[in-house]
Amino acid sequence: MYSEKVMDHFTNPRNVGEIKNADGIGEVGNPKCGDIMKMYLKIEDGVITDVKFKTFGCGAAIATSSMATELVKGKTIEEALKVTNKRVAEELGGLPSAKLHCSLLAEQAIKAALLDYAKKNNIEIEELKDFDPNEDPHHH
Amino acid sequence: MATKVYMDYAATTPVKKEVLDSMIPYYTEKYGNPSSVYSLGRESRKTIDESREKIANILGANPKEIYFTSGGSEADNWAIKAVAMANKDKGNHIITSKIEHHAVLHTCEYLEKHGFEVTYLDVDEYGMVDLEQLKKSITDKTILISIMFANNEIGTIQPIKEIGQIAREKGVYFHTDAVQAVGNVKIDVNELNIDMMSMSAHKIYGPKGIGALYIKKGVKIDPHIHGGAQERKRRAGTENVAGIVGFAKAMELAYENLEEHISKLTKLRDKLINDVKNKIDYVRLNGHPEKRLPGNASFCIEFIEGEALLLNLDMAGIAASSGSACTSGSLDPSHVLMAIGLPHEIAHGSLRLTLGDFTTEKDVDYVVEKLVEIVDRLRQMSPLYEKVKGV
Amino acid sequence: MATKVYMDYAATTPVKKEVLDSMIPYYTEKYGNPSSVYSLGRESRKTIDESREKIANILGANPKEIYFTSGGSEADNWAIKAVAMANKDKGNHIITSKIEHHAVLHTCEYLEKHGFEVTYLDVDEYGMVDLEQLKKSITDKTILISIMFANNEIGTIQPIKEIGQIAREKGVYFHTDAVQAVGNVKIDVNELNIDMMSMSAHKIYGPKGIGALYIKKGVKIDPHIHGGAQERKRRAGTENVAGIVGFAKAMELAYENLEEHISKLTKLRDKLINDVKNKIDYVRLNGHPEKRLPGNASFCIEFIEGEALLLNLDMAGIAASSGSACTSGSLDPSHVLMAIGLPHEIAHGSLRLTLGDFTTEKDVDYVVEKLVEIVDRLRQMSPLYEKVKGV
Ligand SMILES: Cc1ncc(COP(=O)(O)O)c(C=O)c1O
Ligand SMILES: Cc1ncc(COP(=O)(O)O)c(C=O)c1O
Ligand code: FES
Ligand code: FES
Repeated sequence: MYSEKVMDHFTNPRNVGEIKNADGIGEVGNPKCGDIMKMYLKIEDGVITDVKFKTFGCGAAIATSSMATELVKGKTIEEALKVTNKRVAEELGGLPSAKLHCSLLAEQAIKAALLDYAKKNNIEIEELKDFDPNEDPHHH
Repeated sequence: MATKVYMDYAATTPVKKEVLDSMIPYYTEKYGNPSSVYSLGRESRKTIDESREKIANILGANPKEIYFTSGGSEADNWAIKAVAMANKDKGNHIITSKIEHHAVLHTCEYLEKHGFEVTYLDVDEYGMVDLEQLKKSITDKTILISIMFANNEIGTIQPIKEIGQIAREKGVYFHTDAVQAVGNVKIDVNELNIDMMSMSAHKIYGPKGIGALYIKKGVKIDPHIHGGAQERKRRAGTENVAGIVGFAKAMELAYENLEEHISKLTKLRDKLINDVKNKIDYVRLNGHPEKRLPGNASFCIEFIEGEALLLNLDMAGIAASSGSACTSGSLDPSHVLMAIGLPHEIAHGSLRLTLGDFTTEKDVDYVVEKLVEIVDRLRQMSPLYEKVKGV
Repeated sequence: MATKVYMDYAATTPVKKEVLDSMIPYYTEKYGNPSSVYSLGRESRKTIDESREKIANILGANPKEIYFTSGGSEADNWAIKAVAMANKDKGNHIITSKIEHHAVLHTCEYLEKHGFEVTYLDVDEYGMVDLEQLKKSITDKTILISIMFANNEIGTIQPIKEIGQIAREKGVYFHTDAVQAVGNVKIDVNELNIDMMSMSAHKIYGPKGIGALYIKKGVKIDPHIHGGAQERKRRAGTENVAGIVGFAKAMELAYENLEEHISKLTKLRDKLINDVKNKIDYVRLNGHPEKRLPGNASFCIEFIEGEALLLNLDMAGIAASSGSACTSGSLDPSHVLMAIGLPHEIAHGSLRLTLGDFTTEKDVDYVVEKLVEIVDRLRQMSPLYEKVKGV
């Protein structure tokens, strides 16, 4: 069902946990649909220096969270915003079609964390102008 | 990883050696078509008759009331659709419950699209139907009540005799999906007031692809498959002779040692339930505490998600299920767990462990050990658990 | 008497050793439910996918177009009833032929009781449908044409490609019952313009109780069995994994050696036909002289009655049939023989000898020898023969 890469990230998820005094925290998802993802970011000079996550979700949700954290770590905010769910799924060697929506959660969590960072620091991030972290990604 | 401990007997069972041995000759030397007049054919016919008789005897039925099908789903579809079609001049109302197998539910939904009305009875927190609600739901137009004998997810056993009694008093047919009950409960169709009953061999150490529908003499029902004269002209198609033989053998084995089977499974199951409850917090048992299938242990393990749990168990060589196997592909939480009133996020963390004749105490210990580890790890990464624990 | 010579391969076949060997593991160690997510289940799913692919490749179909059923009768019922139900807004007219298997005919009769109109096409003396009559029968209301690929009694092979062409031109679905053709004829569903096709494993050295319906992508058809998500939600029920594996293996074996199989059977069959014709008078061959199944030899032997003939053959250890196996219990002369214009008394003396992969020349010689004796004996006591011979 899942690719080897997905199973690898599911079995040994990278960057699990939380960051005390994180610069940005994003929580997305909806317990009603079964999944919640929480993303913690440490940001210095516009660069994501550390990232951690926690996920209540299926195998795909865990694997995509793990992969997403790897993809944004060490990247600038602009670069991190380009990490789409499609990109995450591709990096994992694909997901079963019924599980594609799970990867959206990771993208949303990163955006939510960045939005939180922007709010705390009074910056405007153009790409996140219309972003609503409370929207349920399953209902897109 | 290769399966080390199989704990999904409710999904399917391995075929017992005696069962397979009984089947083989009907593939090789005794291959005659039962409808043929020569000796090779007559032998097959005789074997089918004997198998039918064995099964009928076990259930207190007449052999003429047992009709072989390709399994439980076909039996459910046949019973419901064909009683509906044959009795539509009498009425168009069917009563069932919210926790039926999809083979019943989706068939009812199909009939709703074709002019029938269906009442889906609620169940209480243990998965029990309410007999008063059932009585009140019966109208002049009610032609059929279909309530499952025992639930495949949570194991709850319904008050079948009482339901049958109510149906009989009101002159309404009563069908029960006994796919999970057969082989785990003593069943006498007459004592229990059953008019129709679905069965499937692969849940009782028989082969997949064979089952039966018991149809009480006199029940007005359309044929299911038109064609040859097989199954008293009600279910055409060259008979799956080997499958029928295997089904009968499996029934025989199941009912020869029923008491022993029940007491062994109950003991192992109770140990499993107790160990899980003692070693893992925020766990609840689904289904009725006593009126449940001997091999069924269904849990909700809070703050973790079912699929992630199953995958981890699989990696530890444990075959288990979350909800019913047929819906594992689906993202929706189980309709059964929703019906017993669990909120979505809790229903998502369901785990069904079902024990069978090859389960050992060591298996139970291994599963509990691994489950504790896995639940701990998954909860460490669960943002929900974090909140509860106030970490 | 024990069967010495089996000459009823059209009724059913023994399961070949390679086929049975391929099935056994799916009863014992590989018993997982294909809908389960753990490795044991995924393995079963993979096996089903591979089997589906094998069968699809042989037929030039897409694997997604192959749906497993419990056999040929179910496939026929599904195709006809479910296309009728799904397309009744478009029309209520179905065209079939007078020589179809009962699984088609009785299904059509059932639909006639529920508001559908059915045209039963005539056939000529060889059992061939008339393409002109077919064309003329198509109306605005026609939704389905169901014509069998090859006849089970007389072996006649229809002009399938041409029928499919006519159906396609008129925008009507074309279903063919290919239960007898599969394994005996090269079939490419696209080349032959087939929209739906019924198959059964037990006619090609596979197990009883498994078959398939090919449904071309885009065909509007209702699901057949409601329930779990098996067979792309169109045919619910835990899959008969061992049966599916055996079916695929049987298909593989059949199509690996198709040419050889055909030439061997044709040679033996022609020898049988010639010997019978040379040694017995008042015998006619039923069916088309060339366009017939390689293993089919169907005769009418005048002045004797079918059942008496079969019983005598059985006592000589010969398994043969009179008309189709499914109707052996019936007293009416075969509808197929009536349709090709034989009078009652002649249709009554029909004998179907069907040859298969285990038939030898010695078998043919033995059957001819015994047949000559038995026919002679029965005719000695026939008042009809007496008159003709003027004895
Ligand atoms: C032409 C034809 N159609 C359908 C069937 C029915 O197939 P099954 O016995 O697998 O239901 C048969 C044989 O019995 C047949 O010969
Ligand atoms: C309660 C119940 N009904 C019906 C079925 C369907 O039976 P089968 O898989 O034989 O079609 C099952 C199992 O899958 C079941 O557990
Ligand atoms: S995250 Fe919702 S099902 Fe995977
Ligand atoms: S005399 Fe027996 S069938 Fe007519």
